[in-house]
Amino acid sequence: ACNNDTGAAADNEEEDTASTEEQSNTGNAETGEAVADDEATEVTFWHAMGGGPQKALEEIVADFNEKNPEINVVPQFQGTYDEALTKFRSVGGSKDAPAIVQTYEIGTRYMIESGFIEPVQTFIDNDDYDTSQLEENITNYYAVDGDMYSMPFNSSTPVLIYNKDAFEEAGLDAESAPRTYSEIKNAAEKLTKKDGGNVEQYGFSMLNNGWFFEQLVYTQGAYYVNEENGRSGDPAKAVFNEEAGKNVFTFLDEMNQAGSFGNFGSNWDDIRAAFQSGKTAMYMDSSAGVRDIIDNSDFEVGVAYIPHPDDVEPEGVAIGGASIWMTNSIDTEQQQAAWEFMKYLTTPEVQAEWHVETGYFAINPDAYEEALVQEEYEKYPQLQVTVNQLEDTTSTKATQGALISVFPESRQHVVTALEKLYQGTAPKDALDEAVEQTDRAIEIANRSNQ
Amino acid sequence: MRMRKRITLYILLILSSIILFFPTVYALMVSFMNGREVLSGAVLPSSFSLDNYKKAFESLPLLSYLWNSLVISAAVMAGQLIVSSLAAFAFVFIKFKGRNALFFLFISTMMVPWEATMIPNFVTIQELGWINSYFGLTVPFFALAFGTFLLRQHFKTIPKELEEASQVAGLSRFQFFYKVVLPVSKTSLVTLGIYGFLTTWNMYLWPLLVTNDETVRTVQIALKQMQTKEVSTDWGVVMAGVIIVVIPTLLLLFAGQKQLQKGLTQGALK
Amino acid sequence: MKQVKLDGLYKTYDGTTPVLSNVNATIEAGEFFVLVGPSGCGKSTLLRMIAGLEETNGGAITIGNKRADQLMPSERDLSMVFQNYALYPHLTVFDNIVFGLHVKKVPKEERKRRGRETAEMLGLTDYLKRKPRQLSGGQRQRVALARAIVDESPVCLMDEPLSNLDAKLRAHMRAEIKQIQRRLGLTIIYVTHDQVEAMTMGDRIMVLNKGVTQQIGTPLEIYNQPANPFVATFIGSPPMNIAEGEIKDHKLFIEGLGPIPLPNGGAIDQTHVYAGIRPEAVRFVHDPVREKGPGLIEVKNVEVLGNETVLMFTAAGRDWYARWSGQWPVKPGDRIPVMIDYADVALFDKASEKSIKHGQSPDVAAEISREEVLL
Amino acid sequence: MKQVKLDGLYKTYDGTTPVLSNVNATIEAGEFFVLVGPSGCGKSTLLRMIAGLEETNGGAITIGNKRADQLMPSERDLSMVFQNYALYPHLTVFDNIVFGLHVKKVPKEERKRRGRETAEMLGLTDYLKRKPRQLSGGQRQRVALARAIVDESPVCLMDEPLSNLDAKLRAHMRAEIKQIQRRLGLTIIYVTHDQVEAMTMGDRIMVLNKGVTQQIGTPLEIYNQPANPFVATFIGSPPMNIAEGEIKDHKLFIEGLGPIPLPNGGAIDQTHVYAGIRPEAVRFVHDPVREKGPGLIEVKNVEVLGNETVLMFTAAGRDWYARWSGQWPVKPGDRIPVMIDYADVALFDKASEKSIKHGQSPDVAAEISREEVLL
Amino acid sequence: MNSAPLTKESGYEVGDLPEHSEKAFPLRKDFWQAMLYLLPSFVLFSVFVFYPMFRTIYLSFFLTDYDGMPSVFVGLENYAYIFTSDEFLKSLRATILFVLITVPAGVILALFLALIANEKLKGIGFFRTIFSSNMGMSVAASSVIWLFLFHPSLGALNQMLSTLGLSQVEWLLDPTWAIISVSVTTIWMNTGFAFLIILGGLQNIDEHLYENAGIQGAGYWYQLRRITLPMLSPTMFFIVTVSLINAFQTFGQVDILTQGGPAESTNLIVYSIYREAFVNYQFGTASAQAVILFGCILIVTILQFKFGEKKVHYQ
Ligand SMILES: Nc1ncnc2c1ncn2[C@@H]1O[C@H](COP(=O)(O)OP(=O)(O)OP(=O)(O)O)[C@@H](O)[C@H]1O
Ligand SMILES: Nc1ncnc2c1ncn2[C@@H]1O[C@H](COP(=O)(O)OP(=O)(O)OP(=O)(O)O)[C@@H](O)[C@H]1O
Ligand SMILES: [Mg+2]
Ligand SMILES: [Mg+2]
Repeated sequence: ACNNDTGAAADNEEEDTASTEEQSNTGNAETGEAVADDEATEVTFWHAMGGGPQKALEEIVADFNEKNPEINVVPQFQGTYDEALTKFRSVGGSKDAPAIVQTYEIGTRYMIESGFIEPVQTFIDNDDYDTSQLEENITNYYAVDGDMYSMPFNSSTPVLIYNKDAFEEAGLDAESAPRTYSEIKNAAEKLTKKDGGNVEQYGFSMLNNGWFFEQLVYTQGAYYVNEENGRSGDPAKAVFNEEAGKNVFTFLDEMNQAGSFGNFGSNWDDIRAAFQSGKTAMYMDSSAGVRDIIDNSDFEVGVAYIPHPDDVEPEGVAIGGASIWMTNSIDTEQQQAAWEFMKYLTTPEVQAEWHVETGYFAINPDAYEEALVQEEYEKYPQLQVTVNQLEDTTSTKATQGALISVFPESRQHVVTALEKLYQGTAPKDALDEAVEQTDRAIEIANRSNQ
Repeated sequence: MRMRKRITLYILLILSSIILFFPTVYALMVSFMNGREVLSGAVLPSSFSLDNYKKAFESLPLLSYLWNSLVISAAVMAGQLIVSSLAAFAFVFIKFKGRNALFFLFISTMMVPWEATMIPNFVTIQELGWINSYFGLTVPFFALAFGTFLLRQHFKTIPKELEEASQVAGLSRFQFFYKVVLPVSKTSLVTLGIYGFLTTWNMYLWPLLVTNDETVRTVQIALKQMQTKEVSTDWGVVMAGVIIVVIPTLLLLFAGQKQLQKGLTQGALK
Repeated sequence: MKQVKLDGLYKTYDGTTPVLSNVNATIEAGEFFVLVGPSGCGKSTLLRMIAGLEETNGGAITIGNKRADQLMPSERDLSMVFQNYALYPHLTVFDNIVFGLHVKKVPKEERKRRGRETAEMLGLTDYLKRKPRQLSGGQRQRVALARAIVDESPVCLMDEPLSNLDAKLRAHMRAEIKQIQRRLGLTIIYVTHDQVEAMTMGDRIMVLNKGVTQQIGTPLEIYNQPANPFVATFIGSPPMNIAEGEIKDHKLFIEGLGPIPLPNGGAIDQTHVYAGIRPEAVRFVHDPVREKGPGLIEVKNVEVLGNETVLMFTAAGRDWYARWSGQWPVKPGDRIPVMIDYADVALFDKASEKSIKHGQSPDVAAEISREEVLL
Repeated sequence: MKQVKLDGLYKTYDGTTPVLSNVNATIEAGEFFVLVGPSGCGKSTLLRMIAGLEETNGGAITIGNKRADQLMPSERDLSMVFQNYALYPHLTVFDNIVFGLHVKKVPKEERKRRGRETAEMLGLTDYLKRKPRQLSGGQRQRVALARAIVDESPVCLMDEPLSNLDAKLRAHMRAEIKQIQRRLGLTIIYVTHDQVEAMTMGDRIMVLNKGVTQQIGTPLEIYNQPANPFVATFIGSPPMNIAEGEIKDHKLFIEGLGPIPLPNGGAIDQTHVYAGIRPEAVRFVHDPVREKGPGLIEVKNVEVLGNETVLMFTAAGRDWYARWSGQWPVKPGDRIPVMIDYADVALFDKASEKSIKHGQSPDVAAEISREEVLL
Repeated sequence: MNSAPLTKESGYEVGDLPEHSEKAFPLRKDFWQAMLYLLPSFVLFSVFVFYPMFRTIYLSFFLTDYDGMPSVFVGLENYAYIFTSDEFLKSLRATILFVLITVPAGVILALFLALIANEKLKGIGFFRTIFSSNMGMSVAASSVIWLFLFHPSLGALNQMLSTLGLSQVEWLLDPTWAIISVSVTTIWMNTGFAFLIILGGLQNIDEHLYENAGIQGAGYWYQLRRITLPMLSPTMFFIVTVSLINAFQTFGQVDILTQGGPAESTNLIVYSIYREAFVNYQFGTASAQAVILFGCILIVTILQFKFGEKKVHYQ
C-alpha cells in the first residue's frame, strides 16, 4: 500500500478476514477492531484496474470508507477484464460473488442476460437519483431500453494523436489536424520518411484493436450489428461489412499499400513507443492514455478528433471503458451500501480526482468545473479536446455503441481481419469473413441461451 | 584438460551466457529507466536510480505477496516431491500387473491442457471451501505426472545391486525407498524441487481465480497488477517488480545448483 | 546357527539353458562351506538364489528349518558380500558398514562400537568418513566385507570377498573371517577362486561345473580323491596332469612318456582310462641309471616362483606340469629325466569319467610317522 | 614398442596427504612390468596417471619419446583394463570388445575378425550378444581384458585383470597374455595381487608401499634379495618370517628360538637387526639328536594345502610360518623340532631397515648341478 | 537365447519374461503395496484431472449457456464445426509447426548447453546458474521482456539488425516471423529447465566409461555419439516427451506476445481453447478442441513411447 493509505489498506485486510470466517485461516484480526468492523457493511468490489488507476481507485475507496464508517468497501483486483469476468461467471449467483463488479463495455449485454446482476435502475428509481447530472453520451451506452443496468465508471473514447513537430517538419499545419480520410492520407504521405528500404517514420498508424474500427464505423452513423446496433432487439447479424466498414478498411488498405501506414501490432505500449520514438507521426489512442503520451514525448503532441470519410458527416464517438455492476446474490443491506458507494463515485469531486489521476472521463460533467481539473487543463490543453469530442457527439443508436453478447469474440475476428488486410487480403474479403464468424458466434449464443 | 579445449569451452560458455542472459540483463536495465527512456528504446538507463523499486514496493504489499508465494511454492514443492516419488517408486521397484498401463494413464494426465480443466477445478475448490486459502492454491498441484515421470526415469538408472544389497540387509520396501532411493536420487529430486517451486512461483491464472484479496495472493498477480492497457504501463516499475520477483528464484537456483553439482551415483558398485 | 538346505535347485535365465541343475547340498549349521568352480559356472547365481535375489525355477531352499524360497530377501536373515560390492554411493564408509545395524534398530552406541571394531579389523579406520568412490578397489571390497560381517547374521554369503586384496592382507583376512565364524558360529557359504582359501578355510568344498555339482567333500578329500578328471584338474595349482592312457601288460602307457609298471596285484579291469598325475608327482630322477621307470621330458616353459619351480612339458599332446621345490636352473629346451610312480597316478574310467583309483596322497606319513614328528 | 618413463611422480587427492611420492621408473619398450603393493598403496592411481585419467601433481611422464603428462588420454595411444571393468552397459559384449577398433576406424571385416579371435581366446564366444549385466563376474572381467587386448596399443595398462578368474583359467590367461605381449612386443604395466602372476609374468617387479617405491627388480631379485623387511614380507606366501634379533658371540639370538650360530668369518657389525627367514627355510629336523641347532616349536595352526602344509607358530611374539611339501599329519598343539640355517637368514639393519645380508636363495644348484640335470 | 535377453533389455517390457530378482516377491501382495504408493497421486488425479477431463469430454457434445452449463445437446456438431472451421485448422497447423520448431531446437540447444556446462572448469557453477536462470523468469515476465526485444522499431533485435546494416524484421507482425518469434521466446524460456534435467542426466553417467573411451582414443564427438547419447537416452526420452507435451500446450507467451495473431498465425490450440472458453465463453467448442488436442498429444506420446523408448538404455 502506498504511504497515504497504508491504514486503509490494513483495515481492509483485516475486515475481510473477519467477514469471511469460513475460509479465513490468517486469524490476525485484532479483537478491538473486529468489533467495530462487524458493524460496518462489507462491500466487495471486484475491479480490473492495475497500475496507476488501481492506486487512484484505492485512494477513492479509502476516502469513502473514512467518510462512511458504516460501510466498508473492499476493492479486490481480479486481473484483466476477461479474467475478472471469467471469475465472476464462475461465482455469479453464489455467496462467493462480490457486491460490485467492474466489467468492460462490451460485456454489457452478457451481464444483462446473465441473471447475476441487479440493474442499478432499481436504485435510481428508489432513490430518485438524478441521472441527468451524468454525461449523456456515457449513460446512453449503458442504458438499454431506457433502463440503466450498470453505473458507468471508467470511460474513454478514441482520439487522433499526432506529432506536431513532425507536422511542421513536413510542412503541414500543426494546429489544424487532418480530419477526413483524404486529409489524413495526404498528411500521412507527406509525413512518411524513408531511408532506403527501411521506413523511418510512418504517416499514420492504428492499433489492431476492434475498438478503433468500431469507432470509425459508428462515427459514420453506421451500425455494427442489425437491430439498430442491437439497441432495439436481439441482433442476429453483423453489418459492419457494409458501406461504413468498407470505407474504413479501404482507407487503411490504401495507406498500407502506399507505405504510409505503419503497423505496430495489437499491443498498446508498442504503438505508443512507436509514436514517442518518432516511428509514426499520427495514430489513434484512447483518451485515457493521452496525458502519459504528452508526458513521455519530447516533442509537441497534438490531439484531434477521429477521422471520417470525406463525404460523411461525423456523428462522434461511442464510449469505451467499463462500468460497475451490482450483483443480486448479496444482502439488500449490502446492495444498499454498494449503491451508496456508486453514488459517491459519481460525485463531481470524486470524478475530478479520477479524471485527473487516470485520464478517464469524468462521468459527471460538473467535475470539469472543479479547480483540480481546470489546473490540469492548463497544463495539458490537449485533454480538453478529448472531452469536447465526447460532448460534441450526436447521440444516435450508432454512437450509443453496439450491444451484443459475443462482442469479445467478434473483436477478435475484426483484429484478424485487420491483420489479414495488412498482409494483402482484399478489404471486402477480410471484412466478410469477420462478419461471417461474428454471425456464427451470435447464432450459437442464441441457440445455447434460449 | 588441454588449454585449447579449455579456451574453446570458455568461449562457448561465455557466448551462450551472453545470448541467454541478455534478456534478463535487459530487464534489469529497464528496471532502472523512467517511462520516457523505456519507450524511446534505450538499452542502457541514464542513471541507476532505485526509484522504480521504491515505487514497486510502495504500490503493492510486495513483501506479503512474496511471503505467500514462498509458502505456496514451498508447500507445492514438498507435496510434489512426496507424492511423485512415492508413485515413481512403485512404478520402478514394485512389479505388479498393469504397471505399464497404469503408468501410461499417469502420463496421460499431462496431456490434459490445464486450461481445459481450470473451471471444473475452480468449482471443486469452491465446493471444498478452499477459495482464498492456501489449500486451494497448493493441493491441486501435489500430484504431478511429470514429476513421477522424471523420477521414474532416474530411478530406472539406479543399479539393481543397491536394491539387492538393501534387501539382504533386511530393509523393508519403504526403508529402501527413503534410505537408499531418495538419497541416491538427490539430483533428480533437486531438479524436480526447483521445477515445482518455480512453476508454482510463476503461476498466475489459477491463483488469481482462487484468491480474492491479498491475504494469500502471490507475486505474479502483483506483477500483472502493475500493468495496464489503456493507460500507459510504467514499464520501469514492472521490470523492477520482475527483478524483485526473480531474485528469490535465482537464489534458489543457485542453491540447487550447488546440490546438483555433487554428481552422485558414480563409482557406486565396484 | 542355521542349516541351509538346497534341494534339487534348478535355475535358468532364458527359459531354456539351465544355469544350475539339480543342486543338492546340506550346509550344516556353523559350517564353513566353500563353493568353487570355473568362471560362469553358476556360483554367484546359487548364492543369489539362497539370498532370494533370484527366483528359483525348481527345487527348494530351506534355511534354519523354514522353507525359504518364497521368502523375501529381507526375511531370510542373512548377510552377503556381493561380487561387485554394491556399496551405497551416498553413504560414508562408516554408514555403509552400519547400514544393516541401523535397519535392525541396534542402539546407537552399540552400532558405533561394532562398526568401529569391524572397521578396525579390516584396516578401514582411516577411511570411515570417505565416500566409496574415494576408495581403492581393495578398500571398497573390505567395506563390502565389513558390512556383511558386522551384521552377525546367522547365515553369511560371501562372493569372492578377498579377490582384490594382496596376499598378506588376504592371509590376515582369512584368519579373521575364520575366527569370527567360529566365535559366532556362523554358517558361511563362500565363493572363491583362490585355492589357498578353498583349502584352508572350508570345512567342506563343493565343486560346480556348468551348474552341475561335481563333488562335495572336505578339502583333503577333494584334493586326494577327486571324483572325476574335472575336479582333479580344477583343484590344485598347477593342475593335475591328465592324459588318456592304456593299460596293457601290467603297464600304463601314456603317449610321450615311458610305460609305468603296475605293481603286483594292481590289476585294473578297464584298459582305456584317463590317467592323472599331480605335478609334484612327476619326480626328478637323481640317478637315471639306478632308478626305475625313467622318462625324458623336454622343457617347454619354466616358471620360477621363488620357493618352487614349475616346468611345462608336453605329454599325450597336452601341456603337463612338474612342480619341484626350490629355484631350478632349468631353461626351455632342456631335457630332464623324470619318473612317475604308479602309486601317485589317479585313474578315471574313460567313458564315465568316474574315479577308478586315487593317486597316493602326498602325505608324509609314508616317510615320517606321526610319532616321529612329535617330541 | 614404447618406453614409459616415470620421473619423480607425485600425487595427492586432498592437497595434503601424498598418495604417491617421488615415483621413478623406466619401463623399457616391450617390457612386462609388474606393480605390486598392499591395498590402497597407490597402484591404480599410478596407472591412472600414466593413462592420463588423473592429473599429476608433480613429476613427469614420458611415453615413447614424448612428454605425456599434458596429453589427453586419447592421445597417449594406450589401452587399459580397469579394476572395476568399466564396461559400456548399453553395448553388447562384442561391441564392447571392438569399441576401440571402431574408434580407430579399423575396417569392419577386420574388426569382426579380431573381435572374434580375442573373444575366442578368452572363452567369450558364447556371450557375444549379451549385455554386461547378464554376465558373471569373471566373464565381465574377461570382456574388460579382451577390450584392452584387441586394441594392440603399444602400451597396455592392466589393473588386476585376472582377479576374478579361477586358477585354471587364470593360468591359461597368464600364458595367453604373455604370448600376445611377446608377439606384439607390447609394453605392459600390470597390477596384481597374485604372487604367481607377479613372479611368472613380470620381467621386472616394482613394489610400492604407501606411495613410495620399495624396490624394483626381476622377480628373483625381489624374492631372493629383498631390499627391506617390507619387500621381504610382501613377496612370498606365506610371508617371510621376521623378528628382531641380536647378534652376540657369533650367534644370532631370536626370542623363542634357539640361538643360530654364525659360520666362521660371518661376522656382522650391527648387533641389532631384523632377521628374516622364509617359511621353507624353517626345516623339519628328522633326527634331532644328530642335527645341529634344533629348536622346538609349538604348532598354533595348520593349513594343509594339498601338496604342501603350512604350520603357524610363535616366535619373538609374532606369527611365524613353516612351509613343507606334502600333507603333514600335524595338529595344533603339537611340538615339533625344527632348525634354521644361518645361510637362509636374511638380515636387515634395525634402524635403517636396509638389507645387510640376503638369505641363501633356495635354488637347487647347491645340491644338483646344472650338468647333472641335463641329459 | 538371443531374443529373450534382448527384449528384456529394451526396458519397456509389457509382460514378457519376468524381470529376475523381482518375482521373488509374492505378486498379489505387491499389487496392493503398489497401490498404496500410488494412492495419493490417484486421489488427486481423480479429483483434479480425470473428473474435469470427463467433464470436458461431456461438454464437448453440448452448447453451453452463459454460466458455462451444458444447455443444448448437439452431438458431434462441435467437432464437425471445428474441423470445417478454417480457423481451427489453421491453429492446428500452427501448433504442429510450432511443435516441430521448438521441440528439436529446444532440446538440442539444452543438450548443447548441458554438454558445455558439464565440463569440470573453474567457475562452471556460475555458468550453470546462468543457463538455468530463465527457469526463474515467469512466462509473463519473460514474454514482456521479449515483447520489448521484438518491438518493431525500438526492440533491441531490430536495432541490432540496423546497426549491422540489415533490413529490419517485423518480428511479431509478419505471420511467418511471428511463429518464429514466439518459438524463440518459448525456447528461451524452456531451455533452463531442459538444461537442468539434461545436466543431471549427464552427471549420472559413470565417469569410468569416458575414461575408458578416452584411453581407447575416442574423440569428443565419438564419445558423444557412442556413450553420452545412449547413456543419456532415459533423460532425453523424458525431455523429448515432456517438451512435446508442453509444446502442444503453450499458452502464456502467445497471450502476451501476439494474442494468436497476426492473421492467426500463432493461434496455438491451447490459446484458441482459452479464448473460446474464457473470452467467448463457448465451452462446447472449447471442450471439443481440448479433446482433439488431448487426442493429438496422446497419439504423439504413444508413438514416442512405442518407438522412442525402444532406443532407451536403462542400466
Ligand atoms: N578419489 C579419491 N579421493 C581421495 N582419495 C582417494 C581417491 N581415490 C583413491 N584414493 C585413496 O588413494 C589411495 C590409493 O588408491 P589406489 O586406488 O591407487 O590404491 P590401489 O593401490 O589401487 O589399491 P587396491 O589394491 O586396493 O586397488 C587409497 O588410500 C585411496 O583411499
Ligand atoms: N542376468 C543374466 N541373464 C542371463 N544370463 C546370466 C545372467 N546373469 C548370469 N548369467 C549367466 O549365468 C551363468 C552363471 O553366472 P554366475 O554369475 O552365477 O557365474 P559365477 O559362477 O559367479 O562366475 P564368476 O566366477 O565369473 O563370477 C553365466 O554363464 C552367466 O553368463
Ligand atoms: Mg560370480
Ligand atoms: Mg587399485
